[in-house]
Amino acid sequence: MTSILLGILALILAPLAGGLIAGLDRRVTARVQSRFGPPILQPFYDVAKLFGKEPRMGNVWQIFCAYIYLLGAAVSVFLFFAGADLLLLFFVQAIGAVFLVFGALARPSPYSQIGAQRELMQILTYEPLLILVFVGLAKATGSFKVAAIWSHPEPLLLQLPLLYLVLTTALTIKLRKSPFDFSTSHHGHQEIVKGVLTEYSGPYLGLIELAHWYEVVLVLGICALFWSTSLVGLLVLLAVTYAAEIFVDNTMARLTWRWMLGSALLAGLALSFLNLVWLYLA
Amino acid sequence: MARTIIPFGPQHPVLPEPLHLKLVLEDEIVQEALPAVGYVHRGLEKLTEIRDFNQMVQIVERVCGICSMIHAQCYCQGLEEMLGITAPPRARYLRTIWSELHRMHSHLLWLGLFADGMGFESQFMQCWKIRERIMDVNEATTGNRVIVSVNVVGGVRRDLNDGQLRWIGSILDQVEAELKALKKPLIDDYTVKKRTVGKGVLTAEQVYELGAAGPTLRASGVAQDMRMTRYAAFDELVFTPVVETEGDCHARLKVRYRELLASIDIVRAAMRALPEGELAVAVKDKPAGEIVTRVEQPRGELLYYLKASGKKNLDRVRIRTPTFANIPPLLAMLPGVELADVPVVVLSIDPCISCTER
Amino acid sequence: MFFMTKTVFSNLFSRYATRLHPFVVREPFPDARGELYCEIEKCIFCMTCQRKCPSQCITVDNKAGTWTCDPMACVYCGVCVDNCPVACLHQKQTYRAPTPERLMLSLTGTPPRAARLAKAKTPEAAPARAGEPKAEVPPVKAEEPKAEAAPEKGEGPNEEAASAKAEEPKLKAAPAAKPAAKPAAKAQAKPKAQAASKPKVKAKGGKGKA
Amino acid sequence: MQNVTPVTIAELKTACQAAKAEGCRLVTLSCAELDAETVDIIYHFDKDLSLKHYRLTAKKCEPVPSISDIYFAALLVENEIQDLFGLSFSGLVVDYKQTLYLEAEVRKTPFCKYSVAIANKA
Repeated sequence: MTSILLGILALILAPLAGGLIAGLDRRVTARVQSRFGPPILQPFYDVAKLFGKEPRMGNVWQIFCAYIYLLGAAVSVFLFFAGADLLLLFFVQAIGAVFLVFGALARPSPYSQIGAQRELMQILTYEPLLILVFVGLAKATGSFKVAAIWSHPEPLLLQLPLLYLVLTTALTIKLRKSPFDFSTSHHGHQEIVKGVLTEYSGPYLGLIELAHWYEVVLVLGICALFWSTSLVGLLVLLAVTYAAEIFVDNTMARLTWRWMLGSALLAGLALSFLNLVWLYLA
Repeated sequence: MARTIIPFGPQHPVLPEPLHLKLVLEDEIVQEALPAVGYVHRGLEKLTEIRDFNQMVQIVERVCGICSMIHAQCYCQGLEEMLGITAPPRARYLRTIWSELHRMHSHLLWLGLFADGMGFESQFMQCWKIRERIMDVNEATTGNRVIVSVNVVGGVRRDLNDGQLRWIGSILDQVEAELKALKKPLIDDYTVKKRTVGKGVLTAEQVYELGAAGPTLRASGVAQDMRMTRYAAFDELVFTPVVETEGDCHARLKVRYRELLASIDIVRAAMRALPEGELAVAVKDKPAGEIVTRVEQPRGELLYYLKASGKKNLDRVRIRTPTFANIPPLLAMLPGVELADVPVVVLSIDPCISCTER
Repeated sequence: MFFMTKTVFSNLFSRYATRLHPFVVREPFPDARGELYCEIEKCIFCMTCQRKCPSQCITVDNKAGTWTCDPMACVYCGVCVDNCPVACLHQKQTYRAPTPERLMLSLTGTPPRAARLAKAKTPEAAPARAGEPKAEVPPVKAEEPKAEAAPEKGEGPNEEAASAKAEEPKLKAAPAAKPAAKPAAKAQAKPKAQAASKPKVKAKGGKGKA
Repeated sequence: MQNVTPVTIAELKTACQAAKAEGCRLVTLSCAELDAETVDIIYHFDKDLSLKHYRLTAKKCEPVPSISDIYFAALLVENEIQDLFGLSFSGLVVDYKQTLYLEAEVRKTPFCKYSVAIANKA
């Protein structure tokens, strides 16, 4: 019962946390570029403004996809905080991700189409990495249950350092930060403008932004599993991880999806196998 | 992936200006590119019919918002030749100083836009931060930031005093230090190299035949710089063109980066050798005749063809801007390039569409 | 791959390169070419500025004695300032504040010829109208001190009001409230007042690629 | 302006081919209206930083042979002259049919004092 309550609480708090993180992200990014940047609450203002706009959409399918994407992200957050199975969570978030691609494919716009294809490449890259991370977690703790992993007596980071690295790479791809901002990027200065999001506007774009906040919370939650023993350790780990994301975002140019499939995926797979082999031997 | 046609521009966030490219893609590889211009044609050449030849100085400055000074310099230089007068030595040196400052701020602007074109936002800010120092020099010494309006037919309108010269010197030292710090993260960076090396390659023969100008030409190993024609103060200053041989986007990046450092040296040399004397000579006659005059703009060779018949208004002002010459090479670069690299390749010629259409 | 690291960290701990513009304004450079203004009492209505202006933003009517500038068309080149034979044209160091509507800078002075004629006829009555901003025909004109109403002076308050307040839509109300009694003092204090009434906002020049 | 050689329409292409064989770079073409019937087209070539020019005095109504098959770079400027002066170039590699700068419905040639109606615009 408490686990379900916890999940419901997370459902309500996750967007707030996600929005705040997005706001902080923008501030720190600006600082690193020696700009002032927007107020920390700017993401909330933006989304509020999007919801205030007149809904205009190309077709119903696109709207449906936006809702499913949000649902997928929200349900996976709920499952995570309710302590459910990692594998179940994995498939639920995959459904959401795939529906984002469907939504983009539902319009004939070439930007949206190319964005969708690139998003598929990104899913193809991070999903295997994610599942390997989950396998590693299960191997180290003996269970796929989030609740069980959470109550593991010692920090998992010590056993799974390489897998954590892989997870953060997957996280960068999932969050579409430079150098992996192919399918859509946080600023529109990109050859396909906003890729998967080009054809979304108004409240539906707001829904997608909301879903994105849920996703941020989810990935940070998964990261938190690696240091679940103390609150301080957990917070430090998350702060360092997110700061590293911002840092990488600001020190690299955007690369191409061919590079991602060639180098990033291979490196990720290699690191995961190394860590898994080490787990089996240890 | 199927064959897709991507409309690239005229309103595209990567492009600072309205250029339309119809890209035929196959599997995200460009097969064919067709340009369309004409979105910012202002007919500035035509204005010569209603503005006299002195007023045209301010009009040709507005051909390009980045290298305005150099347009006016070229125009004045041509008219002076036609009128049979020469600008005083001090004026020629001052023109050189300001035009090199313009080249620097233009190149820094381009470095920023280029970084932005490949999704390197923090580098964009970094370049523009440095550029702002040059803009301050412009504003403090000429009165305006971009369209500085210091040229008149016969000389210049503003002077630099010793205090200003010293101040410019100190700013240049700062800029030089910051530029040197920029080399590693911008030129030698892994991701930047990944995005630029081997992209949009043209050989020396190809670019020459396609009539390219400026850094696009020099990045392929052709040592052609109009400053070698010794206009303004270049007859007395030492000048060697910056040349790279690879012919790809990275080479164009390197050429512009090294030209920045070269410009600092030119400004310093010109400030050291700045002769005393008049700022301008009086113009008494009306121009008559035909003149072709060329200078080196940040983007390459700029050509003015002026025709006059002893009236207050010129008969014809024809402006060939460097981007105009660089569009055919761009069309040759694009086929075979990945869609993700299109912004990089397009920006590598430093397109100035307003210049192109005038 | 991480060459940018140094820059990123030094930015994190150094000053901002930007400023929060409308709230923080940089001091203008002393020679910056800003908004154009005209000391109309010195103007001799020779029309040189109108002829020289490349953007043709200045209209001078030497019969009616009006000098009009369209600030929206002005390109801040300063050619008119350089060419003015009596140096009555100046540029402030700052640009005009943005306004929601198109405002013309209209000044009325006394053209020398008209002044001479007036002096020859009735030295008292004619110049009285001088110097009133075009927009209004104020009833206070009779009060204007006749001694100071010589063509070169006497336009002080109105000119000052016109040039300093030109960006405000409520131009009409301003001169009426001015005490018309001390025009000479006003005219002298003018340059300072000009500097003091400088708009606190600093607009950036045309930037970006054009 | 030095180094100007007058050419006729018939000689134009061979002259350009010769210039190319010499290793000249085409800088650009300049067009100036002379009177109601004729325009001057000046072909500017550059070799080792020295310019040479060919002057072609063409009639507005007669098509001028395009040199864009010899120098691809002439493509844009020839299209520009078509737009602004109402001339027509025959054998352009890409012909914008006077829509490079102008809209399709425009029937005027903006840079001519003496305008010639455009009859065959696409």
